[in-house]
Amino acid sequence: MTPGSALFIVSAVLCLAGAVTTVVSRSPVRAAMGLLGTILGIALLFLKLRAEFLSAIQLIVYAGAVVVLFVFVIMLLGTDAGSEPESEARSKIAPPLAGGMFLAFATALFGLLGGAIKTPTAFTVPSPDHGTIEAVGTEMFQNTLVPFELTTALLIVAVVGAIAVGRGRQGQKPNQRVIKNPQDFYVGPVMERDNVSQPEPKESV
Amino acid sequence: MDIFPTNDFTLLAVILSFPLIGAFVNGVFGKRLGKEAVTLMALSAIGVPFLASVATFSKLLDIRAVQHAAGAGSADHVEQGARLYWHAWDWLDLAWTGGETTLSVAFSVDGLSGIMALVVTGVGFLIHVYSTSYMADDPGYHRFFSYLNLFIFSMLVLILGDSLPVLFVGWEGVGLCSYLLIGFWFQDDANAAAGKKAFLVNRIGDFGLLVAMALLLRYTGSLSWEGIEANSGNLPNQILKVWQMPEVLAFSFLPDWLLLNEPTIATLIGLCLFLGCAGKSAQLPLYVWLPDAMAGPTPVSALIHAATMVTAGVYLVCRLSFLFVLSPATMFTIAMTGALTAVFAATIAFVQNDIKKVLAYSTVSQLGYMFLGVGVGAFTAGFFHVLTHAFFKACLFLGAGSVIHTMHSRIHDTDSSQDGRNMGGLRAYMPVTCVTFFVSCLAIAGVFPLSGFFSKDAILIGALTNTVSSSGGVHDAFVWPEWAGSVLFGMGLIGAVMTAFYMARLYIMIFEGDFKGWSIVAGWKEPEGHDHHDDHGDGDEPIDGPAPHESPNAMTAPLLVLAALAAVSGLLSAHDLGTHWLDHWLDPVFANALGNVVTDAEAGSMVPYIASAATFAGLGGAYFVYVMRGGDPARELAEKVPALHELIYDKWRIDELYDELFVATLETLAEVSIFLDKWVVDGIIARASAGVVAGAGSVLRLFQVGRVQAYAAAMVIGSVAFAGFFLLPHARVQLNGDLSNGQYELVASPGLGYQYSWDLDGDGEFAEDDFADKNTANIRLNTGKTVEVGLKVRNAFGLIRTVTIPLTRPDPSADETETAGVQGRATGQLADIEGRQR
Amino acid sequence: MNALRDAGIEMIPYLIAFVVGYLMPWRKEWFERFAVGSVAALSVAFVLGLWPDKAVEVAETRPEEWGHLLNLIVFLPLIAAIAVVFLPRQSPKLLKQFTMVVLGVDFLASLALLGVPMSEGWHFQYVTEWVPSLGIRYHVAIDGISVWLVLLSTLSTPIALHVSFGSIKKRTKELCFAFLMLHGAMMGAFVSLDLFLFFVFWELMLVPMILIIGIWGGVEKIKASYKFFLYTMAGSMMMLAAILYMAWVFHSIEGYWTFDYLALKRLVLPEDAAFWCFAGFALAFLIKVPMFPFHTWLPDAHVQAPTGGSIILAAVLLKLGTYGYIRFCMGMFEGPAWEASATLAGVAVAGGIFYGALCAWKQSDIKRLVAYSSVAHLGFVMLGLFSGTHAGVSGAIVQMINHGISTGALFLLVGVIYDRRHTRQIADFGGLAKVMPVYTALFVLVTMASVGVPGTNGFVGEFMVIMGTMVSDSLGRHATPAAVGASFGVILAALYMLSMVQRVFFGPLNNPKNEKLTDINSRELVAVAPLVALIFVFGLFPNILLSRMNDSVGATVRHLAEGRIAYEAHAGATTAKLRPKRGGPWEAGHPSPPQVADVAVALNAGADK
Amino acid sequence: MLPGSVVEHYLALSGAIFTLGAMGFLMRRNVLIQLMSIELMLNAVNLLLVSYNRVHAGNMTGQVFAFFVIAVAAAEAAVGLAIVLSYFRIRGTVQSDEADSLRH
Repeated sequence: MTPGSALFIVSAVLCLAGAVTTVVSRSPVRAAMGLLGTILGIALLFLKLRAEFLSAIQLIVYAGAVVVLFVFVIMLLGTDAGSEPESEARSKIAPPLAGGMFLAFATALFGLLGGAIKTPTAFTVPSPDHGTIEAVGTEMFQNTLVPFELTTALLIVAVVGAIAVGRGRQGQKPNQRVIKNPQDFYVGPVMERDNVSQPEPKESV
Repeated sequence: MDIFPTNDFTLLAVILSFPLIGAFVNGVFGKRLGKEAVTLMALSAIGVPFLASVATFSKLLDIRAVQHAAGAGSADHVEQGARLYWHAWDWLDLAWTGGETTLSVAFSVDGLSGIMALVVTGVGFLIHVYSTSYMADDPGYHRFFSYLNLFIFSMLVLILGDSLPVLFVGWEGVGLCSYLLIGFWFQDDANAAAGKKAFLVNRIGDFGLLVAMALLLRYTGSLSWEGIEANSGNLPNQILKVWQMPEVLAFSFLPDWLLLNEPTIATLIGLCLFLGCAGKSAQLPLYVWLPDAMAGPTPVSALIHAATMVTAGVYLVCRLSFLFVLSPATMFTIAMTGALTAVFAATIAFVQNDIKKVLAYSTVSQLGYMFLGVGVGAFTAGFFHVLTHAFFKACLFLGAGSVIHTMHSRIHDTDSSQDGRNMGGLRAYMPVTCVTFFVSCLAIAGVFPLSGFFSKDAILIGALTNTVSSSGGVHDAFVWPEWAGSVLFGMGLIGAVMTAFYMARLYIMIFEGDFKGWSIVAGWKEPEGHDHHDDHGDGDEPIDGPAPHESPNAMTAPLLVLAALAAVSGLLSAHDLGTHWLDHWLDPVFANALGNVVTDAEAGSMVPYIASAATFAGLGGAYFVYVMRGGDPARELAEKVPALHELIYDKWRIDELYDELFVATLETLAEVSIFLDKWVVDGIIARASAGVVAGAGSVLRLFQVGRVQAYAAAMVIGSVAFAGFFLLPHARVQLNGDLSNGQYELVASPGLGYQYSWDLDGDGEFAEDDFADKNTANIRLNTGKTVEVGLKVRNAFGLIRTVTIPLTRPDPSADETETAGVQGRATGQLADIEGRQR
Repeated sequence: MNALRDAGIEMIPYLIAFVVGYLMPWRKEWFERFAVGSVAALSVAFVLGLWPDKAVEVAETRPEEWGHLLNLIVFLPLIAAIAVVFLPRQSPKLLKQFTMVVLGVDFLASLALLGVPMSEGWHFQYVTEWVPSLGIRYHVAIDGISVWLVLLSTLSTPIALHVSFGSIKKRTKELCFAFLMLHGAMMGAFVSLDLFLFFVFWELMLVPMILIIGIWGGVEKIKASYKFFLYTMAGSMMMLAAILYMAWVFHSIEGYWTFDYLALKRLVLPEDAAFWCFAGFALAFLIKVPMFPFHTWLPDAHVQAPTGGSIILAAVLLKLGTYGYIRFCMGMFEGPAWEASATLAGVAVAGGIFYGALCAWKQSDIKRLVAYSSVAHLGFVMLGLFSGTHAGVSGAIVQMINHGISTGALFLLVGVIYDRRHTRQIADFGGLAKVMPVYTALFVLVTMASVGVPGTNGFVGEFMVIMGTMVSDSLGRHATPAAVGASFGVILAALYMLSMVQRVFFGPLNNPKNEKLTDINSRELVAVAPLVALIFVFGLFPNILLSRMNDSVGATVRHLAEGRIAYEAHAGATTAKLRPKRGGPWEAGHPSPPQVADVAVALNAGADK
Repeated sequence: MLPGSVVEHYLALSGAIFTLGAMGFLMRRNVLIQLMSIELMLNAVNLLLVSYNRVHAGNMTGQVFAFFVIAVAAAEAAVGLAIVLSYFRIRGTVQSDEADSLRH
């Protein structure tokens, strides 16, 4: 049992546990912590796989930003936001059915593929700076510069989009009547159950 | 210097253009020009063409005189008659694989149309003069004269046209004008309906003419008179094979001529043309529009429905006489229809009280006589009756018009002002109208010296003696029945008696006895004591409405002229008095028509005396019934058999029959087609397809449940299926090579990272681990041997599928058909073998 | 020096565009005008850049004919339609005048077409490459048949627009845009000789018609415009398939791509392929005509369309179906056309003339009645085409033009009373003659033309069709019954028209609302006058029409007969054959195989390797 | 061979994580949890990318690609959460079942 394989086992367990808690837990906060666990586990694995830069990025971006964002939003909406609505007899069988089928497929697929692998492929000995920031940097700025620039554009668009969507309608001119009822934002065809104040649009002859 | 050369006779342009200009000016500027200008325009528009027609006629006379002088020597010389042409412009040209002909707007006048032009413009002019005062106080004065001028123009186009299409232009033009004139007082729905009815029935006739023109174009290649005459020679020999009459339907029991199972083209064309003539000249099947046409003003009835338009049919038959005689069947049909119409219309005229209706039915009956005449081949006699009828019938109508005019001033209701029962004793009040009416009555009855006698006798002689023989028509099975002569003559005689009777009745009803018109004025009180009859002059005037008075000169002058013409015109061709001018005049027109007509002269010698006897019998009878017995026998007969009287009074209820038979079927057809259109045609193509699309749409809508996860699940299932297809190996083998030498080649379908191992000798075990990349294998089989070829396929993921392909080589020693069958099945099987899974 | 001059000339279109943009009245500050001007200049530059400059003058245009006349006639309205969009919406008067001026210029240009005697061969032919790799060419030309249809539409569009300006007050800009685009598309369809180009114009024509029916129509306008669109679209899909198949067959034989009519005309397809291609084309055109089973869109479209729309729909759009049949069905599929003519003639007589007349008789709505009468009249036209004789075909073309004039005038007059009473039900009228004498006179006159009284134009067409049908040999023994049936249609025509006239005009005036109706005003009179005049001119002097279309109809009939013989000779084969080139005037403008040099990148070059 | 020394182990691990993520997305109705399970799936893919880059160590494309995946995931998370925020403002809940008004 070399320290490397021990590291692998620990991080694998960490990842799986995190994943399971994310999927199963009732409260979203605990799910977020599960996700954090998985991310840390993968960061560890990155280290084992000689991808320091990536594990750093993983920690900074994923652990630092994305999970924090999730927790922030959960707190904003209130931890009970996702509670099951009272009596909604939403067809109970659709999601579990889908999940079950997917599980069946996944096991069949991996079993099938696993069985087919006769000879495990070992790792090759990498060059010394494999995975370091210099190597990733040179690769990124030489061969894959265009995707890099496109990613920057993507990020800007995402930021602007997030702000626009997140801010909602407050951006109206000051004399705009303050919207007491959130339903008013929504001008599209309204479901019966949401039809609180919207008069039924007159059917044009 | 001949300013009007024969082949470019521009005088015709003058004759034609004046009425057209008159119609246009009156129609468009009439209201602004005022009554006097309209009258001047209208009269000149007809007067000038009349003078031009007279000039044309004189030129024709000169040419005939020259020909006569030139040919005086030889006895058998037949003058070929004069014909003056005027070619206006090329109208259109028809070309087809069979030939090419140019239809030009060309006019020509010869003996026949010369006389017709004279009649049309002459009588037309008189009627125009008459209507200036008859329609004096009508608001639509200018509109009336515009239509009347347009009518004269169309009539002139009809008779002066040099080809059938130009005649057709005039033909429908007069139909249009009669529609406008009958429906002149359009405020009253009945008049408009009468106009429409006239136009539609005429249109049915025009349908016949159109078909005849089409047939003529196809079988003679031309539509002008000369063209048709030139190559109408072999018409009787051609048969129209549209559909073979199946034997079982051949009604063999019917006489051949009735069945017309082999109609020659000549008969077909003749019958179609006659359908046109029947429509226009109100013969039996299509006469229903003429009595209703009395809804128009009386001068219209006089001009159109007595003198000119209705005779167009007879003119056409005379013009194409050479075509009609080619088919005795057609001639017989014309003669029989004419005779039947004469008798039938006369019966209805017996009981009518409205004097215009009586005259209308008498016109129909007289037209029947004309068609009887031309039907039996006596074309000159028929045309002569057209002439004389134009005069006395116009005079009768105008006389009736002046009577109605005065009655109208007494009571402003059109129906009662035309009802004969309100009249009587007008002889005292309207002497001129009475005399002219009397002369015309005698003329139409056929009293000796007057024109009616001569023209009707000529027809009766013709009916008795003429037979039309089919000159060499191979296929025309019809032979002129020998009983035809006596039957036609008999019907003609009965018609003559009836005509004399009802005309006398009409005269007596209007002019004899005492005036029954006092009481019709509302609020009139019978002046007590004295008898009106004898103190009409000096007694106190009846309380309301002016006493009947003689019509103004503008109305009586034409009456006198027409009455004189009616009396004198008989001399044109009075055989008994030895004058045969009209026959010689028209000989060239009917020259080659009379070839087919056989007349045995001496049988007709007694006819004039029999005819006069018939006439006097009719007149005496009427005098006896209505004057000596004051109309009692008629009333008793009416009470004795009221149903028959009612039936005849309702005009044998023919109109109702047509409504029931034709109009009703058309209406149901229209209803059905509208329903069909809305629900079946539209239903299938538009509504059904829309329904299908909507239905499919609503089915697919069920799948959109709206929840993200449901869609995600569907996506997962889809990807699973997709992945499955790609991951699992497939083994499909294509086998080609030809069966004869047993050399086959098996080709397995390629795939992603596929490797194959074959077991060619069918013993079941495969070369264990040599999964080579080669996917083809060759195998040799000798005859009749079968082998199970095995194949293992391994894909990239190492999954293996085994397939066995049964191969059999047919044994050629089996019989031929079997091999062919097998061959077919084998190659089919060869092409795509889906092996059985082991 | 002349380089500078050339550059100057080169700059002219941009300068004009800039000036027009600059002078646009609706912007006050100068820099806004400058901006609009530069945008206009740029757009012109863009369009010119797009324009294929290599004018491959394949056919030697005749010296006396100006090559670009047809381009002017086709593209002036289209460009004007785009220009109208830039004009200010607030001043309808400017829009109206601009549109009428453009249509007037277009009419004058089309009059110039008459300057040249339409002798054998194509006239005013203009050919340029459009999509060289696919062999699609911008090939426009005109001959005796299409010259009159072009003139008919350049005459009726301004009249229709003039009338609709009187009655339609809202959305004038869209109205002008729709009519100009419709006019341009129709012109294009009539003159294009490249099947692809024809298809483009054929589809382009639908869009403005949908707008016209959809925006200014009656109550159920949307449903009617859908129905109209779907019917024509379904048909043209079949046609597109047939076009593509034939182009592919031609390519497989000759090796190069072309969609040119003259080239595809030489194709002799095997029996079943020929039948199906013919069926595809025929379906598209028979729906448009409309022929019996596919006619139900016409009454709905007419009833819901505004007056102007109805006039154009009746006068020109229906003629595209019949023109298409002459040009493409009888032009390219002589064999199947010959064989199918007997059955189709039966459908034309029974389904068109009888059925149309019977349906028309009991209609309660005037426009629906006149729509069914169009079905009947076009039954005559199709019968003339199926007869396949010179007389029949020229009669059909004359009937097409006359139907356009008389039915256009009828719809115009119906529009007159619709604008006053806003109802089309016959029962609402009665005794109008007393109140509107001039209008009644005009209506009766046009009715006579529609019914086909000799002396008016209606008669000439029907007469020639009946004569042509009787002497036709493609109809064989069905010729006589078809001719008799057609002549019987003459009676039914009188029946339904006169009964309508009597119910509307004659009889007592009992409806109080009709008493105050004003007679026809000057605007409407100006619109209807040319049509009424033409009714008599073409009625008395049809040779004006016939003399010009003689050669092309003769050629069509001759080619029909030759094509049939070639088709029957080729009957047994399973692969297509290409007839040798005839040469002569009718083949001028035939596409030549592209030189290898300029098609290096061509699709087929690659495909062939 | 030791655990972690052969790429197939990483393959199995990332497969498991991916499956869990997918099941989470399909089964849970809370939108936030669904977003988190998407992140799980993305992480699993990243792991696989990096591990196979270790197998073919010639160039760094695997890791660079993983980097881009992270960037995209971050953007996606941001926008996703913004949408969840406004969705909550309208619906008052983050149940993904509520958002089915685009059904008909």
